[in-house]
Amino acid sequence: MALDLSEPLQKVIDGLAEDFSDALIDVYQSSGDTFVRIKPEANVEVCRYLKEEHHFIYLTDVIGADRFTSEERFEVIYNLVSLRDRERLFVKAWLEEESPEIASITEVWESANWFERQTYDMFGINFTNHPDLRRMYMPEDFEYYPLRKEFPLLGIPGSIELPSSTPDSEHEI
Amino acid sequence: MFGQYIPILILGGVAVILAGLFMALSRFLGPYRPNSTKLQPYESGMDPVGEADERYSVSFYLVAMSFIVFDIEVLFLYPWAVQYISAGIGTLISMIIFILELLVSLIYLIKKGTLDWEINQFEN
Amino acid sequence: MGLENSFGDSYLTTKIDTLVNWARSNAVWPMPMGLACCAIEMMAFAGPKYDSSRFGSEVFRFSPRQSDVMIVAGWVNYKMAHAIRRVWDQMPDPKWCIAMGACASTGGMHRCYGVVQGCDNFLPVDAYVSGCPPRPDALMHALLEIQDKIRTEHSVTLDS
Amino acid sequence: MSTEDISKKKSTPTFFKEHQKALYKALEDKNTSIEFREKDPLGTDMVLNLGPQHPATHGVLRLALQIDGETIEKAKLDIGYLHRGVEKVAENKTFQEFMPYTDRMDYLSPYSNNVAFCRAVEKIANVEVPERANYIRMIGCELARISSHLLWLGTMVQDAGAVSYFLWTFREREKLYDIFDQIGGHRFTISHARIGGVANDLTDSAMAMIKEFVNTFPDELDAWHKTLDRNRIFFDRNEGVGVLKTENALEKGATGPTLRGSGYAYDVRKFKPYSKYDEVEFQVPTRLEGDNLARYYVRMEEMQESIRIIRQCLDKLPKGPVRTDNAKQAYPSKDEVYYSMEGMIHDFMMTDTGICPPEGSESFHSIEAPKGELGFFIQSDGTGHPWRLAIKSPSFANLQVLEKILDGEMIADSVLIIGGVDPVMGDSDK
Repeated sequence: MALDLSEPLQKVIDGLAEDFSDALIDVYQSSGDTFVRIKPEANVEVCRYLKEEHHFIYLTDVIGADRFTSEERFEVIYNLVSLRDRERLFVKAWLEEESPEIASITEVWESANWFERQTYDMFGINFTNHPDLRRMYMPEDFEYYPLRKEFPLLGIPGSIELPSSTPDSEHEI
Repeated sequence: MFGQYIPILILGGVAVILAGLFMALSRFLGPYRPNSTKLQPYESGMDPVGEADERYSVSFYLVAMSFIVFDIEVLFLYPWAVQYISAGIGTLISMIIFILELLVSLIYLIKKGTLDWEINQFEN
Repeated sequence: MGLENSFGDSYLTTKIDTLVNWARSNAVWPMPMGLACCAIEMMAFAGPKYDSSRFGSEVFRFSPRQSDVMIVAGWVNYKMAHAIRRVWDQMPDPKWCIAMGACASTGGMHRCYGVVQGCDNFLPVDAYVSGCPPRPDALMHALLEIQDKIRTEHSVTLDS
Repeated sequence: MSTEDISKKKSTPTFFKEHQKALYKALEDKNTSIEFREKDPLGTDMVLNLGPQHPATHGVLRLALQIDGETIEKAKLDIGYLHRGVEKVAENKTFQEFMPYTDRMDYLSPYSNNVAFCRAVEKIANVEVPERANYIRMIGCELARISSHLLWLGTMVQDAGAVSYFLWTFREREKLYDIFDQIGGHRFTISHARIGGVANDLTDSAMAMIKEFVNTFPDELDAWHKTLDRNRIFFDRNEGVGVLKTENALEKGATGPTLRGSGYAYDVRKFKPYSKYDEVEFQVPTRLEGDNLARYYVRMEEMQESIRIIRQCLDKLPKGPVRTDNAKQAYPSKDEVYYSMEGMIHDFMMTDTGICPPEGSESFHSIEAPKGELGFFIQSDGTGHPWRLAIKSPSFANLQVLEKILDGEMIADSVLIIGGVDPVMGDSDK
C-alpha cells in the first residue's frame, strides 16, 4: 500500500523493520496518521526503543478499544509524540478475549500510570507489574467493565448501590 | 467608689442577656432533629478517617508556647503604657530592658527553627 | 418541648410563625453542591451581574452546617450520590433542596450507566429548575419559589 | 502498628467499602519523595479527605492526604465523581448528535471542545471547511480560551485570599457570555460548530461586541497585572510552590500551561497548525521555573496572545459561505431546506444517519484547548455512529501531574496548586 511517510517517520519504520522484524506485524496509514501493529509481548522493548532512538519522548494517551471479533478482540493503542521531528505515531497491540494481558509501560513513560488504569477500568485489560492497578473512575465494588461492547449503555440496575433516600433519623442516634 | 464600675457591669449584663436570648430562641423556635449522620464530623462528603484526637505534631505546640510568652509580655506593657509620661524616664528604661530580654528569647526561637514549618524536599 | 406546644394553635403561635418564616425566608444561605456546568451558572448567579445577594442568599457557605438550601448543580454520578446524601444529612433542619438543571432533575441528556437519573431518587427536592444550564435568572426564580414556600410554612408548631 | 490495622482503624466506611479500603491502602504504600523530619514512633499519621465536596477543588476532585501537622506527606487523588461514560454514549449517537456532549466536557471553554470534535470528524471524513468558517472558529476558540483563563484567574486568586478578583473576572466573563449569546444563542454551552463549518454567520451586532471587547479587555488585563505582579502576598504564596521541574515535566505527562510553565513550548497550534493558525502570528509564552507563579504568568500572557489572534482574525475575515454545501457531509442551509425538495431530503438524511466516514478508518486530531491538548481518537465502521471514540483530556493528564507535585507542600498551598493546575472535572472524568 502506498505509504507516503514523512522523512523522520520513514526512518522510524525502517529502524523498526530491521530491529524488531519479528514483532512488527503491520504498518498502515489511515487519514493522515501512521499506525504500527506489534506483538503484545514486545511492547515494552518497542516503546523503549522508540523513546531512546527516535526521540518519542511524550506519551499522549493509552487508548483501549473493543473490536468485538472472536479472536484478538481487545486493542491497546499508544499515542506517541516526538517533539523534535514534530511527528505523531500510534503503536498498536491486539489482545485475546479471555484475560487480556499486556506489560505496563510505566517504566518507559511515567504518565502511562493513569492512562493504563483508565483502560483497565473501562475494558478489563490487565497491565502486569503496574505500580498500583486500581479502577480509575468506577468504584472498586463495580464488577463489570463499562466500555466493553456487551455492557448495556444504561448500565446494569443494581450494579452500583444508591444511598438510602430516607433520612436515617429513624435509626437510633 | 462603686460608681465607676457600673458601665462595665451593664456591658457584661447586656452581653449575657443577648447571648442567652439567641441560644434560647434557636433552641425553642428552631427544629431539633439530631440523627447519627448529622452528628458525624463533616469530612467533605466522605466518612471521617481516624479519630480527631490524634496526637498533634510538635510544631503546633512550640508556636503555642511562644505565643503565650509574648502575650504575657504585652500584658505587662499595658499598665505602663497607660501613663508612661507621668511615670518618668526610670520606668521607660526598665521597660526597654524588659523588651530586650524577650527579644533575646525571640531570636533563640527563630534560631531553633520553631517558626519554619518546611520539610526539606528532595525530588518529586 | 419548649414554647410552642404550651400555646397550641393560638394567636401567639401564628404571629411567631410569621416572624420566624420572615426571618428564614429572607436569609436562605445556599449550599452550592456545584458538580458540572450548572456550577458555572451558579457562580454567575452569585456573581456581579445577577447578584443573588439581593435576595438574601449572599453567603455561599461550603460547609453544610451553615446553609439552608442545597443547590444540586450538574449531573449526579452514582459515586458522588453518597457524598451528596452525606452532606444533605449533615445540613441542619430546616433545609430545602433545588435541583438545578435538567441533569440534576432527571438525568438530562446523560442517559447512561454513570448518571443517577435525577437527584430526587435519594434527595427530597423542593424546586426543579429546567434548562441546560438554566440561565441565572431561572435559578433566581427557583430561589423565590423556595422563599414563597418558606413563608407559607407552619414551621413553629410543626416541631412539637 | 502493621499496615493492616492502620487501614482498619482508620476508617469505618459506610459506602463503597472496597473502594475506600483500596484507596487508603494505596495511600499507605505510596513511597513519598520527601524525607521526614523524625518518623513518629507511634505512627499516628493523620489522613484527611480534601474531599469531593470542597470549595478549593474546583469541582468534584477528592484528595486523600496523609498529613504531618500542616505538611502533606503523601497525597492520593481519587477522581470519577463526575464520570458519566461519555465515550459509551458516543458509540450510540451519530456524530452531529454527539456534538452537544462535547460542550459539557470542558465546561469553561465549550466552544473549543466543539471545534476539536468537529475538526476530528472532518479529518476522518476529509470534509473541506470554507475559509470564513475557519476564521469564525478561531475567533470562538480564542474567546473561549480567554473566558476559561478568566475563571481560572478569578478562582485561583480567590483561593489566595482576594475575593475582589472573582467579581472583576466575572464581570468580564459576563461580557463574553453576551458575545456567545449573540453568536449562538446560548450563554456558554453554545454548540455553534457543525461538521463542515459553523451553524450560522456572525451577525453585525456580534462583530461589534467582539471588537468592543477586544478594545477594552487589554487595559483590564493591565490593571490586574499592576495589582498582582508586585503584590507581596501573591508572590510569596505562589513562588516556589508546586514546582514541576523541567526535566520531568514531559515524563509526567503534563500538558498545556502546566507544561509550558516548566519550559516546553509544546502548543498544538504551533506543533500541528489546524484551521488557519499558520496564517496568524502569535507567540507561545513559556517560563522555566515551573512553579505556580510561572503558570500564572503563562496564562496571563496567553490571554494577551489570544487578543492579538482575534484582532488578526477580524481583519482577515473573508466573505463567503459558512458551511460546505456538500449534501453528504454537512447540513444544508435553512432556506435551502424550506424551499427545495433536495434540501429537505438532505436535511432529513443528515439528521437520520449523519456523515459516514470510510469503513475501518481511524484518526486522531487534537487542538490546543485552554487546559492543554484536547484530542479525539475516532474509529469508524462506515455507519453514522463512531465505533470507538476516545477522548484525550488535558485535565486528566494535569491531574496526574498534580498528584506528584503535592508531596511535601503545605495544605494551604495545596489549595493554590489545585488552582494553578486548573483541572476541570467534567473534562477529566469524561
